[in-house]
Amino acid sequence: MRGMNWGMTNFVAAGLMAAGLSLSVPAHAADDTIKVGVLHSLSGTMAISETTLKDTMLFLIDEQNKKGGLLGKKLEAVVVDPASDWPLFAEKARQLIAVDKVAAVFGCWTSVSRKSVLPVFEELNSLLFYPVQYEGEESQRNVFYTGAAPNQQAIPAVDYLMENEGVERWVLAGTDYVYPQTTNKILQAYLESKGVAKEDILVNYTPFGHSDWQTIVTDIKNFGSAGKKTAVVSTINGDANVPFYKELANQGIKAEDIPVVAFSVGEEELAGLDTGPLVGHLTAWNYFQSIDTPENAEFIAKWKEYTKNPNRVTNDPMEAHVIGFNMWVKAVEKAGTTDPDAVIDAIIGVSVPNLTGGYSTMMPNHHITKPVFIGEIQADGQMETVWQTSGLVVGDEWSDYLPDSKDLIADWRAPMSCGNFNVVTGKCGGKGTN
Amino acid sequence: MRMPRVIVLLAALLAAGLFAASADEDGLRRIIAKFADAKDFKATEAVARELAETGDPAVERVLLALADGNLFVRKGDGAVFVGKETGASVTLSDPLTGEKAGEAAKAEITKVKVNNGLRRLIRDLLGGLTLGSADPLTRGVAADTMFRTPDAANIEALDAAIARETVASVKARLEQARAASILVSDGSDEEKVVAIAVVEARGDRDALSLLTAVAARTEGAVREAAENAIAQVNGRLALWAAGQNVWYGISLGSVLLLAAIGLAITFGVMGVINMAHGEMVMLGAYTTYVVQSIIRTSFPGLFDWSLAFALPLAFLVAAAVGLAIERGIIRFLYGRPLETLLATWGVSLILQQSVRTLFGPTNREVGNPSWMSGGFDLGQMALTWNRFWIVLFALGVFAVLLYVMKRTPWGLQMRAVTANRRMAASMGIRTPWVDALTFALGSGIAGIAGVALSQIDNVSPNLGQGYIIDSFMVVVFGGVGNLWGTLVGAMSLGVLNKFLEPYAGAVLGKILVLVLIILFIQKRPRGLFALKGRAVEA
Amino acid sequence: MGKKSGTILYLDGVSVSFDGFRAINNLSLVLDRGEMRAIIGPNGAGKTTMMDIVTGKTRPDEGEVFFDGSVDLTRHDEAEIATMGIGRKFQKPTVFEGHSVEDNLVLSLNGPRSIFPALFHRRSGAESRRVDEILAITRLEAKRNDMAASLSHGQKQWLEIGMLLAQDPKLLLVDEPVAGMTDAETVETARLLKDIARTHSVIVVEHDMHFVRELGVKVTCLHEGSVLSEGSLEHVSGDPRVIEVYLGR
Amino acid sequence: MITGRFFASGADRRVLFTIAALLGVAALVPVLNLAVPPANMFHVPTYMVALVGKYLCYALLALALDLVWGYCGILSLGHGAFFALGGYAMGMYLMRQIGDRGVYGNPILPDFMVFLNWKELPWFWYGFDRFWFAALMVVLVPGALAFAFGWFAFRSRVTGVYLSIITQALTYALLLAFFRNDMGFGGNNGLTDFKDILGFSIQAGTTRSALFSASAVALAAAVYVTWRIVGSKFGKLMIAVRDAESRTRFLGWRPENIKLFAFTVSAVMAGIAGALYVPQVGIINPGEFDPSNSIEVVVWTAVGGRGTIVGPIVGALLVNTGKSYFTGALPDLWLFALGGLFVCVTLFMPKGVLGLWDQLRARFARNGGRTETPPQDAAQPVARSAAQTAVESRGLGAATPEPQPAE
Repeated sequence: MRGMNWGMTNFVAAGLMAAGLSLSVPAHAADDTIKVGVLHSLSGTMAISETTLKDTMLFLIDEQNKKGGLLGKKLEAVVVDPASDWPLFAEKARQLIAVDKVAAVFGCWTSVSRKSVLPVFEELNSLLFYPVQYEGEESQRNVFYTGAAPNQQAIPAVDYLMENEGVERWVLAGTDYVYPQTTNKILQAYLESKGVAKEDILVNYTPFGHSDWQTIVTDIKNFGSAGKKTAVVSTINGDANVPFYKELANQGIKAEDIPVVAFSVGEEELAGLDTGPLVGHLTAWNYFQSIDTPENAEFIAKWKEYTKNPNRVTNDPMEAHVIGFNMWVKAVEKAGTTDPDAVIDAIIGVSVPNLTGGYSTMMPNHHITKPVFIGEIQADGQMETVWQTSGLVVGDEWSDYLPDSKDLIADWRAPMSCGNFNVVTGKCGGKGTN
Repeated sequence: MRMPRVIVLLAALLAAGLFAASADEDGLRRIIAKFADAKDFKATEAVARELAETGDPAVERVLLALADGNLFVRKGDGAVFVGKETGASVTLSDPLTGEKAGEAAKAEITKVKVNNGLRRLIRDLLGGLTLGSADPLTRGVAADTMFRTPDAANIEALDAAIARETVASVKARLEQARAASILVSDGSDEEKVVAIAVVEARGDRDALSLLTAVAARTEGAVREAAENAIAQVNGRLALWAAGQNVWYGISLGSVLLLAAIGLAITFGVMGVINMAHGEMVMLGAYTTYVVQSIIRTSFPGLFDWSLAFALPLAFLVAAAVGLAIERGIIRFLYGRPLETLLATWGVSLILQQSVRTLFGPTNREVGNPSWMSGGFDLGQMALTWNRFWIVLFALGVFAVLLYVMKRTPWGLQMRAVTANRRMAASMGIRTPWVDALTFALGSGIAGIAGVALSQIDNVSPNLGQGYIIDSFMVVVFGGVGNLWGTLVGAMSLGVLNKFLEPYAGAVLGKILVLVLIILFIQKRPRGLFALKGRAVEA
Repeated sequence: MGKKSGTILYLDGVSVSFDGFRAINNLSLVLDRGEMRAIIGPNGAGKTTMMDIVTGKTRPDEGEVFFDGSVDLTRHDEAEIATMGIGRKFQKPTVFEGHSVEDNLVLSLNGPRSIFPALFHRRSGAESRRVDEILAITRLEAKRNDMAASLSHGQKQWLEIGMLLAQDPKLLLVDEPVAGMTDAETVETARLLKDIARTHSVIVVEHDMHFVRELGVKVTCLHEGSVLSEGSLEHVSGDPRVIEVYLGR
Repeated sequence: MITGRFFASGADRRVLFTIAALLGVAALVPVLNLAVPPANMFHVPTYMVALVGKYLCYALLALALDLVWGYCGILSLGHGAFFALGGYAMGMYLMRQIGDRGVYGNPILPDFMVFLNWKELPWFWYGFDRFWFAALMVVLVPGALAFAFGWFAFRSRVTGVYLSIITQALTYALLLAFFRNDMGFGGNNGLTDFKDILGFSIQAGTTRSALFSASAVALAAAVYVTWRIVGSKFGKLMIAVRDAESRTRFLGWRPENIKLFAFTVSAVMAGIAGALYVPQVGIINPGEFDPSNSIEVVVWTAVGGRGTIVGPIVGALLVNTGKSYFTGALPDLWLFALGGLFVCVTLFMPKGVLGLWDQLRARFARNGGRTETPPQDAAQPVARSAAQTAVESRGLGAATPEPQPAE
């Protein structure tokens, strides 16, 4: 009888203990390496985009170790799979920082995954390098945003269409989540400030993975036949793009008639698409694989060699990781330690070469400077740059076109050290507009 | 830029017919050489215009090459060539004569950049040239281009073309283009009112956009006529739009039908909840990908036939996997539908991850054969070929399946086993094999659905998940165990969805459909076409 | 109304069809209070459908169904009809296999049928006595704590009859109570049913002619959804039509 | 009463033991986490507290599902919806608690509303600034939805697979709805960036420990409530409905009411689990409505052993521990492992880990010459493993399982 009870105790306890043991094993690893966390989904819906970034990180760490590592120590990647499950991102982030004691984490793709890990990085005071273009409206002490803010992607693209294509009528089509919603809000305000009438803007949202685009493409076609030059600004997310472009092509909408400029379609996405009918449609990024610079050529060659796949493409978030990783390395070397506080102080102002022939600098708002490129999709799935900003654009975390954020700035340098400083009231904490 | 360029070009065309060689080749070469110095699109555009203004038909080669991004400048000497990329090098040819001019490495030359604005300009510039083409189709297209970009200067050329035209339909389009040109000219009001009637008769979106522009800029009788015409056109377009919506609904319904029809067999006939059904669809899509990859590398000429090869293979692959699942797992779980559900869900995870491991997590490229690309107009309705074929294909699959079930010995056995297993067994039917083959059939059908869906959707490991819930809804809504129910269910859900979409938006429309299904199931717990019976429930 | 008084069950002109198939066709049947009736008929004659109609599972397309002379059964559902006092035993013995024999009976006992009393139920002495009584009647005392799933086929049949008794109905509908029983069990069951019939009205559907003979009650033969013949067993079995469709061949 | 039943049967003893263990953990873990220095081997790191606290919420959800599935035969593939609704109710409270500490400093509107230019708080956000109201909603919203849904579904006698599928449709519809930014629940990002709960910082170690203890106590309470429900006459009725619904109906019971009650109670439990989960993971978003999440819950329950009280808890802890481990150690294999688990459990362990455990114990006891029988939980559904069935069918020619077309 008593044995029975003990059996159960052991059983329940074993379950709990197994968790503890299995998860704390890596903590006892040797101390002569610097650990770098890689937090990208390798399964689930986001694996499609994030797996490449995991490979990029492994590649970069490998390269750095070939150069002799960092601070005399080798770098060691700790890869976990948050499986496209947002609360699991938080759990894994906690594990990387608290158990594996990583010096910095490179990861996340979707806004929600970033939002999910933010409190963890804040609480445990670690570093996150976030490589994807996002909606802005955020600046956090422990996060470095190496992807584009809306002003580094969306606004230049709209400018290009207005100036070079004479577009007067706009369809803002997006997947219904925060990035498109915010970007479209910003664009709407921006377009209206440029004198575009309200009735010349059509906003449309679709669910994730939307595959039946017949109605919407027809709507776009009808909207576009009002006698004014029309363009589509697409913030349609990943998977839904393929059927969208197929429907566009089949309904005979050519880039010459209604060009589509997309912010979420890169080389990686186009690799899964018959690009023939897409030629001439536009994308706006801060990097294209086709950009002809020696740095880029070298990077692509090494990358193809590392992945042992001559067809492997590169894309913008990969470049963001390259920049972010190099910045972190430089900042650690500058600070002489991997201590997060020291790195946070040291990294501001750090400038590293990007792959497009210039330098990117970490600004006090934890966003970086980037050039903006508008590319036309080519038949081989590459982009051909048709326009680029003359200089570098500083990432603007608080959009100037949203009423509640136009007065805010972020500056993480010593005296201010604030992510939402209101220049009107002169206070940190965003107060003032309401 | 309101030059009567069409006339010039037409004249040039005639001239080209009289004199074999161009009069001023050197002049053209001088202009072409300017492409080398064009630093931005504006400069390139100016050169293109200058070329077109010469009216020399020989410029067509250069302009087409420019539009297609095939115009190159040699870095060494600034010479301009038409190039064709072959691997790492580019085969160069003379921009005017087309004579071979050797090869160059990609590093040695730069492409003359082109953007949409330029392509559009070149299309317009060349539009005039083709008005005199021998091919009536090309003439029609030219007329439509001129309709969309009306120019008073075109009227004379159009008059001449109308006088020459022998094909009635092309003639009508030319007349519409002429009317459009009149509307932007400074002709008399009477003339314009007549022109408005011509444009109104055309009745499409282009006509509407033209009329809207006219109404905005004119006054008095013309404006009144234009406004009336707009109302007329709008009324007709609204009718067409309703028809278009029905078509979209049917098209969506046929996709649902394809996804659900295999399930109608495994779930409806056998009572097996196959949560891995979506993955069978996915396997079919990946089979298409593999077939196309092989064809692309080994037999590029057969690409248009790729789907014909993929169909039987997809059926076999999915059926084989289905057979393995039935023999390996499901047969132990008969009579325990809820546990089958769990086990097959597990199978679906394994299949997804296997595909992810084998093919990578990213989308795979599956191309449309030429006969599935593009579209055609039916009145004011735009139908796309891929949707059109998929509708036919879905109905075809349905018909074949119906035939198999109702008319073949195998179908008879299947139905016998469903109706009374023991009796069937004692009649000598090998019921376990009928079960296994029925399941394989359902899976195989899902596989060929995958071939069709690969034409409109992503081919990724997540493909199947997107369809599984919808398929279950269709089968349950239509009534389990009834193929006709599945057909009606799929079509009505498709049409319903498409009619809700314009009002509620895509997301809310889908939610409403789901809620309606939930409510419908309350009303008819066994679906639309449920069989009534006295069978005592357990 | 007069015709109905004194009857426990009154069916008049009842028809029902499924997908065009007329399972019950203008069926009329009257059962007096305290009467036991045996119903025979070939497969598909409509016996089970008739029970479905009486217990509220199936709504008739037309016709009258009255219980106890005044209650229109077509207006009530299964649970209401059961609480009014009609108990039903299924053709295939249906007991709660996951429960002990005793619990099966406890759940069947007459009493409040709503949620909260069940949630806070404590078994009373009277209930325990009644359970003991029924266990004795159905000869399942020894199996009291066994899982119903472990009972033999015959025992399940008896348990189900016991559950009917626990319900204390006025009318029992018993569908093929001796299917799958040994001869000895059949005799016992007949005795049990005759016992029950002393205080209850009973309808028994059965194929086993020996058993029907054993019961020794009025017999109704159904065919194609209507009454073919009615009377004593001798009368019915002598009816040439019955011989042709059912007994003969 | 409890002492009287203490030695009644193995299953009951197991339940009481679980309650005691949970209460013990609730008391002990905060001490080991906060009072014991990190260097000490008995120290429980905060990381573990957060992780296990999350598992306990999952366990509560699994227990809720077991109440309807294991005991009442309703396989809900939408229990994640109730969990998420409870979570959202709590999330809305936590959102309102941020007050003017949001990035825009707006004292009323949550950040996501500010940057999407919402001008005023939607009506359904009123009241969530008070804890009691939020707590009430945690219970009321899932409960009311379950009641309304069950009222229609059970009354219309939607059963078995059909019910499972419409529960799936329910959670799918909610998923799509909550994804919509226009709904006012933060769209895809959901609710996040929480600061305080009841005035305590949500990131503080003490708050974490308190939440952990609250989860353990809530689970213990749920185990007790479930145990009492299952042990009552009503519990027997649930099992009766599960095994032979029409028999119950012909005895005069109303299976729809029995199911409705169980379903509603279960939804409330799931809602509470969600409410405890949200402050511990720091985010609630529509992903929780994903039908595959709900199916995963079913797997936890099946793995542990459905129709038992302790089973789903064990299952939830085991599977999630495995998930945490595999997604770290062998990311590529995780889905294979999970998928394989589904298949193996349904084929070879229809009674779950707990059933297997009992079997092994019984065998061990026999070998050791003892006669102790394993505790038979009367509530276990009559299910047989494929292996057993195969043996039977070969040996005795008994009925092999066969397909039954869904009617």
